[in-house]
Amino acid sequence: MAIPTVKALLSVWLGLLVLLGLTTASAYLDLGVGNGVANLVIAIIKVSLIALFYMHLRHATATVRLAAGAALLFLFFLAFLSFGDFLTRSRNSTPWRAPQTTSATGDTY
Amino acid sequence: MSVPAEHFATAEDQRQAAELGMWVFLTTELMFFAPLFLGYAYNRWAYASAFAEASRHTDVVIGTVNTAILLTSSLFMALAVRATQLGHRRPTQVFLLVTATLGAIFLGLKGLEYAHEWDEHLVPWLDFRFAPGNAHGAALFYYLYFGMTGLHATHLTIGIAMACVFAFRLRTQPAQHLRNQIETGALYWHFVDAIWVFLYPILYLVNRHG
Amino acid sequence: MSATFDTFPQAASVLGRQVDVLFLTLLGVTGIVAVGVAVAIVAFTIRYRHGSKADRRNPPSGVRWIEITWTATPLAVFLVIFIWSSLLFAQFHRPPPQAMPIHVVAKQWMWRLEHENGRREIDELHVPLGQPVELVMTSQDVIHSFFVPAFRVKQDVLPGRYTTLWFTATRAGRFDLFCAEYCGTQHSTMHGDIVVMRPAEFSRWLASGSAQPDLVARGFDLYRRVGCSGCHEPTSTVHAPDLSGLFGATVHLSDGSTVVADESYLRDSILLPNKRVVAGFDPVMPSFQGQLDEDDVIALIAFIKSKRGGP
Amino acid sequence: MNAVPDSEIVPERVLHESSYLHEGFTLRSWLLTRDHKRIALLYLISITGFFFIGGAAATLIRLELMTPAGDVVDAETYNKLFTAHGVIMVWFFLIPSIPATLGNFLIPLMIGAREVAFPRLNLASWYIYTLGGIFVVATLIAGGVDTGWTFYTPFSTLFSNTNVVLAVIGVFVVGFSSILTGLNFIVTVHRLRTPGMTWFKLPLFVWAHYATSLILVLATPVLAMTLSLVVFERLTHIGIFDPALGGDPLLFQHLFWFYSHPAVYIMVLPAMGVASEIIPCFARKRVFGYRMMAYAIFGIAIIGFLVWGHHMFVSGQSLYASIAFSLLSFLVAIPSAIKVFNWTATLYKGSITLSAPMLYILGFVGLFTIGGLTGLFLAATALDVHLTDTYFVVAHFHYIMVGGTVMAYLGGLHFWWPKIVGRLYPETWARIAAVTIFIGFNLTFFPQYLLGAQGMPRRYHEYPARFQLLNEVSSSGAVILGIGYLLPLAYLPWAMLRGRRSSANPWGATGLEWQTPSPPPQENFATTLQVIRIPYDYHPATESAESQA
Repeated sequence: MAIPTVKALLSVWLGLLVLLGLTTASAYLDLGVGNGVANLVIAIIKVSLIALFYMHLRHATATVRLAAGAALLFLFFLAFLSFGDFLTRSRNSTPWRAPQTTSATGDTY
Repeated sequence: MSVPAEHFATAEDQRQAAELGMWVFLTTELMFFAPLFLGYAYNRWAYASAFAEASRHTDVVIGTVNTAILLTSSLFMALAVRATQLGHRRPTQVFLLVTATLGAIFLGLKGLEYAHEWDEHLVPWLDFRFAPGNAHGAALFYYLYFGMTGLHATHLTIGIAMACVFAFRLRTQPAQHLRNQIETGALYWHFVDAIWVFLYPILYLVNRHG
Repeated sequence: MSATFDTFPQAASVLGRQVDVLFLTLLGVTGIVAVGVAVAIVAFTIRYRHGSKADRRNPPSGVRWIEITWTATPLAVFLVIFIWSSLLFAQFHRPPPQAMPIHVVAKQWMWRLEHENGRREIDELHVPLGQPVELVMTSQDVIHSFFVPAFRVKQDVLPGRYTTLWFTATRAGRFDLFCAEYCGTQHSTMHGDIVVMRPAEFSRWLASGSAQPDLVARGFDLYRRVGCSGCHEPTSTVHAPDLSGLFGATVHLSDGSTVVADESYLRDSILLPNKRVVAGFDPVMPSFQGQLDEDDVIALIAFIKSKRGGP
Repeated sequence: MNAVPDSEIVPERVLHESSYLHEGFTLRSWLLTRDHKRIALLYLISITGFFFIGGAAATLIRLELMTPAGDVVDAETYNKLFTAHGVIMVWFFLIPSIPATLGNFLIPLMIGAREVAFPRLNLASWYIYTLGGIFVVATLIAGGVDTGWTFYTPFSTLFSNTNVVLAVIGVFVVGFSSILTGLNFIVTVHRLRTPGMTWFKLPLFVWAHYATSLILVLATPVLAMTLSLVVFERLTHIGIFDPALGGDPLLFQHLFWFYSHPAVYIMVLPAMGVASEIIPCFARKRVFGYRMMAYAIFGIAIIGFLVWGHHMFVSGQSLYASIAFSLLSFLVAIPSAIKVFNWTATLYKGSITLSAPMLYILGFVGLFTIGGLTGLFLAATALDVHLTDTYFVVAHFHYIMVGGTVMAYLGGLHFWWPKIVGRLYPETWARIAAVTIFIGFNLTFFPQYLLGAQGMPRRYHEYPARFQLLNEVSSSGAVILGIGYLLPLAYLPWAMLRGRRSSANPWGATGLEWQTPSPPPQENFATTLQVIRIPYDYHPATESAESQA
């Protein structure tokens, strides 16, 4: 397997530190929802750098890459479906049902 | 190359088995953290303002320095793997020890941080005090904070011990004998680092500008 | 053993009858499949028993069109059942607006039920025949589940939150009420009766009994006594949201999202006020957790519901 | 998938003496073994022990339910009994049952390997299992636990006064044994297949175990952490599942079922693997639709991760989530249906012998079919509202896990018993046992469907009198079922000592495991095998003709 050069390893490290600086700095700007998104995106880039270069995923076999990706996929399933519950819980009505006859005091549901 | 265990045809087969085995193990490790991440996401959604305020009480300086330290330790771990692959025994040993030392410094700073949080009554189950309106949410934040960082610190401790054992064994064994172990051990180390890369923004940077 | 033995007792609610139609349909479909598989296995086992003279030339080891058929057919049938079931299930979640509200507080190991006029019951619930009834339920301790087999309804009752359930009874009589979610030592004794009465009879029953202030009156009393009125009255100097016409309205929150002010929202606002703060207001309201029990919260909500807005 | 080994026929006696059973007779040689075959036997002994502890609890439960009043044991004891039954049967019997015994023994043999990838981890996994078992036994000795095997919060965290922490630690620990087993199988199947053993020449047993292993490594850690949080919450009285603090008990349920629904497939996929070996062998015919069968296994494993919410239709989960989970639950039924149809089609134009393993497996197919079809009722939201948390659910999952998994497990044990111990089991007794278990099982659990449809809730210590007749039928059936289970416990060990010697391949089966002597030598195969034939290369027409000639 390919042995990485010291230069490559050092550049990745520098990149990681720059990204760390970026994520910290961005936190002090008010970007609204953008703060969370920026944090997450930068974290994903950092982890990708670590995985690809330090963990040699760049040169790994397909099986190993699959193993690395599997957990992310199932983590996504877990988060996606449980938030599917959390985020829709307060909505009781279904759009495809014909509206009930509303009472005089107004439809509260 | 070391002699493969008898049920492997070649040493390369064994190396690949070890690599795949470690990746599968890391998969389980990530799933192990999953309930904490999901619990965090759920409560951050439910208690947005409390999480923002609680996060401002964390020590962002130590947190940031610690992140840099861990990223640097990963660099040295990667250098150690490279040295092993080249068969350089002494450099491997040195890089491993630097890695372990950086890990230990991280733990030391983390301990200092915990002490501050103790002083500020931020430990949820021991005399927790917080601005009344957000106390519930903040308690949950710190509950998850201690859970996640504590679990991470446990993993890091194991990693440090592992790096030290490798360095110790290198006194008597050539680097190539330990190559599989160091390579897979390094995967573990980088994984622990990667977990922190996610913990850092979600614990320290929720709402710094507010 | 009791005198009657019914394999599948008749449903006694409007939706329950629709559930039974679906149940029996699915029973028919799955029965055909089960019998089909069983007959095929027995027939093949006899015909192709070792040593029999059956024709075994060209044994198939996979036939594309057969495999596609027995994949696609169940898929189609399942989709029909799924859509049918989901439409029915959606009705379980949509009580008619004129439904009569009843409040339920579950605790280890009893059911406490309270009618809108303040009449309370324990382990027994009287409801009128043919009129939709909506239960707003919460638990004081662990998770329970309100289960009336005859109505084909069941809904878990959670601590810290309201869940709702509705039905329209179609037969007068007494029906079992079970707790269906394991809730501790005496779980199996946490049962009660649902008594379905003719409407006139029910009205008489409801009006009788020891006179108690109704929920709204109790809520109003609490509203003044625990100090809500100090801030929420329009004349107050404290900047707090007006409660008139709040119930059922869409509320804009400080984090930019919106929420419909239903029972759960009001409950959270009383007990965990900083969880969802209304836009334009400071998070200054203290939590009333510990000061109010579930009955008090129910009464307060009933009062807020009664404060309709408008001219 | 037949191989051409250098030495197909070796004098039986010679090999017997060099089998894995003869590599040392001391306790130490067993407790420190790294041989996957010996570890399989260690597991076999342990899980059999737990099966009978769990069975004893079930016996007492059925005894209590003979009468409507709670007269045999008190309510708290009853609750502890069904909790012990659930915890032990799920985590200490069903999950490890087929994978840790038959899987451990056979996977290396079936792919022509000498060992699993990590033999030491394999042994460690048995020790971890044992450690978890000690915690659970300690829980029982300390007085038991009464939360139900589901450990629902906030009952488990704040209200139960029993040994929740001890029990949860036991389950937490045993989870790691599952994880290590799964990890080992994944790497073994990837890296240790013998030359020529391509993915589509693998026996379906191996496919099933590979898919099972994926579930083990992906789902088990989630349970481990979730249960840790329960313990932490119980000890510190703060946490994310506690509604008093604004936490959410449904968060616990999501996390719990994210593991525990796929766990059902951990139990049943290996059973499907066993069926897919035995049916072709005793029908002397290639399995129908081999590729479809392999894909179906994977379909079940992956879609099985997306359906957990069907346990929560009445829990307060949102309407939208429930409907999505309902659809996904219907979809996961499709690959299961395909498997049942394919097994049935495998019989067509076969040459069928009803030996004991085949009887068990035909029983498996029947019971699994009923269990699967009744699952559709529970996937349908509107029906689930009435049926969930009643005996209908109890009957449904017992048809899958006991009617399915245990039948297949026993079928597999009989089928491979000659390979494992080198001797044949007594055929007549085995057939009697298979029929007894089938009858006893149906008598026990079919009435429970009716009870559930009538609305009898589960986990009830006492119940209204109108449910008594069906409960009596169920309890009587349990007696027959219990006798049925005791029979193999008697004759299989007997066969180990006194049974007729078995040849290397008593069934004329095609798998690689039959290409080595019975019992196999420690290194499994004398030479490296080269696989050239297709899997399940049976020929019903010629074989049936031969027998007539």
